[in-house]
Amino acid sequence: MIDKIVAGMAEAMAGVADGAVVLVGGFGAVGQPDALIEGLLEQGARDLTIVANNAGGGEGGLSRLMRHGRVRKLVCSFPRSNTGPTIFDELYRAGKIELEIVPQGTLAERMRAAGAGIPAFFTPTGYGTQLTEGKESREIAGRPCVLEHALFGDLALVEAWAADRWGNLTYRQSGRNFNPVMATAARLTVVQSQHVVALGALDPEAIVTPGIYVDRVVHVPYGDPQI
Amino acid sequence: MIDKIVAGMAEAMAGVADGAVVLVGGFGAVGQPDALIEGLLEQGARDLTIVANNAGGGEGGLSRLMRHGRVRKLVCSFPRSNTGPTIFDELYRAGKIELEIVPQGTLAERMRAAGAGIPAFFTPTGYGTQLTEGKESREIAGRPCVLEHALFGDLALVEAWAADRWGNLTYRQSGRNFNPVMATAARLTVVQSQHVVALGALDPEAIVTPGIYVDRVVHVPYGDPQI
Amino acid sequence: MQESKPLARTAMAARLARDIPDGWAVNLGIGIPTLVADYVPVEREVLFHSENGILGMGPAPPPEAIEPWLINAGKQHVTLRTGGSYFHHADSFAMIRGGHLDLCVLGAFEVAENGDIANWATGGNETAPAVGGAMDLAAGAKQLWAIMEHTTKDGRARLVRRCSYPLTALGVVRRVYTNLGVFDITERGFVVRELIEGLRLPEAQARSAATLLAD
Amino acid sequence: MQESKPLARTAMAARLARDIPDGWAVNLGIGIPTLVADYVPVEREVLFHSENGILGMGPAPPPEAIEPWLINAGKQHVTLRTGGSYFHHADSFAMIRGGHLDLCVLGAFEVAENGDIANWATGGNETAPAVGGAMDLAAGAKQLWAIMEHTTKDGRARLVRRCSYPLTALGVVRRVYTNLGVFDITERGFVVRELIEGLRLPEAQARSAATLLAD
Repeated sequence: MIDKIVAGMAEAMAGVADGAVVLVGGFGAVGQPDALIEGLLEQGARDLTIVANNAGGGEGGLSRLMRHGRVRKLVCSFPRSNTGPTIFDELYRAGKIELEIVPQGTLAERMRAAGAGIPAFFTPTGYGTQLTEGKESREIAGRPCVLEHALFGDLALVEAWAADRWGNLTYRQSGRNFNPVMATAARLTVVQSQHVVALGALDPEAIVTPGIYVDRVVHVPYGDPQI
Repeated sequence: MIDKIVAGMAEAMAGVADGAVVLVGGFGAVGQPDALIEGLLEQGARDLTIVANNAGGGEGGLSRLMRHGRVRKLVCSFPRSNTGPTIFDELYRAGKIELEIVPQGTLAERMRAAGAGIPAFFTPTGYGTQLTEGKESREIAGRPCVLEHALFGDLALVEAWAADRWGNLTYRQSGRNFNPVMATAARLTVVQSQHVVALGALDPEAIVTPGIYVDRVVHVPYGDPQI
Repeated sequence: MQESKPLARTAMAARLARDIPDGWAVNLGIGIPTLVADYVPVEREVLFHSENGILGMGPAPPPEAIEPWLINAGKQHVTLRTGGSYFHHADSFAMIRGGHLDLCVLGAFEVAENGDIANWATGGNETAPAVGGAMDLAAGAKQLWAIMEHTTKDGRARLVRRCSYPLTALGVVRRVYTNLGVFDITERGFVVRELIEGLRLPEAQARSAATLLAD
Repeated sequence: MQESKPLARTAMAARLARDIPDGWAVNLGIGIPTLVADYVPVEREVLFHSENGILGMGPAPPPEAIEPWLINAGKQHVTLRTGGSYFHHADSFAMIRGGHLDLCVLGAFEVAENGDIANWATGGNETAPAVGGAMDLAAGAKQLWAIMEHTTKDGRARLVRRCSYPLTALGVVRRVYTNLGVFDITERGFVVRELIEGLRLPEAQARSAATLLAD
C-alpha cells in the first residue's frame, strides 16, 4: 500500500544532506511551506542553495534559515520584499550570501524542464541583457534566443491545500504558483498540506499534482496566510 | 463583452486558408473533433498539413478529409488503426500523401513549446534513431540529446467537454489527451464542445484550458464516442 | 501663453486605459501600470493576467472581503472575476512567453527610440538586483507599452536614443505613455501621437533625449 | 531428459508481474506488456500510467460498465482506480521523459547485449512506420524491461549482439523476459537470471545470437 503521509517533521526531512539544492514554493505570503522550512532548520542541513522566487521577508520562513547561516546561495527572480529590509539584504551587503538572479519565467521553465526531462531549451527571454551574459545564443525563426538549462532540486518544499495518501495534490487560488512546478523537479519532494483527505476524495479531473511527483506529505493545518 | 461562442460551422471555419497546418486533437476514438473536421471539409481548404497522433480509422474524421484529397502531408506518431486498413494506408502506398513520423512525446512537447514560446529544446528521445537523422545533437549532463523545434499550427481543432463564452474549457477523462496542448499552439483555435455553460459555471481551480487560448467555440452535443 | 500641467500618475493610467479594447488579455506590471486596471470600466471585459497564475483578475476587495489566498504579482490582495482561472507558474509564463497576452504594460527607467527598455536595475550596487517577470513579459507579450514620468525627478530625460541603464529587452516597446503625452515607437523612432493640453512639441522635445517626430 | 515447455504469453506476463513491487509507477506498452496488469494483485498498489493522460489505471471493465471516455494507449477501455488522475499529453510525456516512471515494459523485435532495443519498425516498406510513444518511454523511464518471445516464429534469435532492425533507443534495456527465461543486461552483456523449468543454458544459448552468461 502506498502511504506517503508521514507522522512528523523529522521523518519528513530525513536524509537531507548538507549542500542540497532546495526548491521552495510560494509567492508572496501565499503558498509558502513555512512549516517545512522550520523542519529543515531543525534537521540541521547546512550550505544550502535555495531556489525560490523571493528572498523571504520578515523573520519567518526563508529569513530564519538565512539568519541561522544555513544558506550559501540564493537563486531567485526578485530578492526584495514589500515589507521592508530583509535578512537577505543584510547578508548580501555583507557579502555573506551568493545570489543568482533568474528571470521569473525562465526560473519556472528551467524547473519545468528539469521535471519534464528537457535538459536545455532556447528562449528569447533575457537575450542581450546582463542576466544572460556568457550564455550560448542563436537566432531561431527570426528571434535571437539564449540557451537555458534544466534546474534540478535535491529537495522541493511544497505547500498544498489538500493531499491524499498517494500524494495527489490540489492547491488554493494563487497558492498554486511555483509549488506544482517544483514538485516535479526535485529528487525528494516533501509537502505540507492544509488538509489530508481520503484516497478518492480529490476529483481526478482537478488534481494538479499527481502523486507520482510526491514523496512525503505532512499534515500542517496552519490556516490562512497572513494578510 | 467577450463571446467566443459561434452559431455555426461556417463561422467556426471562416478564414482557414489552403496550405494551412491543422492540429487535430483526439486519441483513439476519444476527444476527436469530428464535427470540426466535417466543417473543415465543407469549408473547402486544400493542401493541408494535418498534425495528429493517428492517421484516422474507418470512414469518418480524418479519413474523410483524406478521401477528399485535402491532405498533402500528415505529421503523426502512429499512423495505424486497430480497426483495420485505412484510407491513409491506401494513399500512402500510392505515394499520394507525405508522412512525417514524430515520437509521440516529442510531438506533444513540440506543440507545447510552440504554445509556450520555446523555439527549440533538447531531448534524449529518439537520439541515435532513424527518426532524428540529420538533427543537431549534443551531450548535455551526460546524456546525448537531439534538438527539436516548436511545431505551430495555423489552426487547432479541439474537442472539449464544457466551454463558456470566454473559451474556458474542461475535458472528460482521457478525452483531454492532445487537445489542451494543441489549443495553445495554433494561431486560430476552434473548439467543439459537448456542453456550453454560463460564465462562472466552471470551477476556476479545474479549468484546464484558460479562455485566452481559444478563439471560437461551437456547441456540438454529440454524445459519447463510439465504443 | 497657457501653462501646461503634466498628468498625475492616475491620469496617466486613465489615459492608457482608454486605449485597451474590450476582450484583450493584459498584464500590468507593478507601479503605475497596476493603476490602469482601475480605469477600465467593468463592462469592458479585459482579462487581467497575473504572473503568479491568475487570468481574469478583478479589482482589490474591500478590507472585510479580502481572500487571504488571492494576491497578484505585486503581492496585493485582488479578486477573481467570474470566468477567471488559476494555473501554476510555468503555465503562467508559457502564456506570457508564448505570445498569448495582447498587451503588457510596464513601468520603465528609460525607453529608447529603437524600442529597447530598461526597467529593472539602475546599475547601483547598494541593493541586490531584482528582475521578477519583467524580462519574460517584455520579450513575450504581443505588444509592450511603457508608462512612466517623462523625466526623472531631477529632470533627466527617460526617452532616449539608447538606454544607459541595464536592458530588460531589446526592441520591444511599441508605445510610451508619459505625463506629457503618448509616443509611438516606429522604424523612424519616437512619433508623437498626443501631447497634453497646452504642451507644444518643442517643449516636449526639450525634455527628451531622443528626437520626437511629429505625427 | 524432460522436454522444457516455453511459457505462453500470459505466463510470461505473470512472471514479469511478480517482479513489480508495491508502489511503483509503471507504463505497459501494447502487446504482451499490457497483459502484465492482469497479474498484479490489486492489493499491491502499482500505479499504471497511460500515455494519453492517465495515472492509476485499473483493469478493463465488464462490457456493461464501459466508460466510453476512458481508454488506454492501446485504445482499449479501462477503468480508473480510486486515487487516479487525468492530465494532458504534454504533461503525460513530461512524466515519462522526466524519469518519474519507475518502470516501462515494452515488447520488442530485438534486444541487444548493449541494451539497445528495436521495437518499432522492421525496415520493410509495405506499411507506413509507426512509433507511438515507444522512443519516449524507452529513453525516459527509470528502467526499461523488454518482454518478447525468445525467437521469431521462424526461429531467428531476438537476443542479439547488435540490433539489425531500426533502433528505438540506445543502451536502455535492463532486463528481458522471454518465453525461455529472464535475462539481465549488464556491462558484460546478457546474464541469465532464470530459465524455465527443464531448460539448460546451452539450449537457451542455441536460440540466442548473443552470449548468455551464467549468473
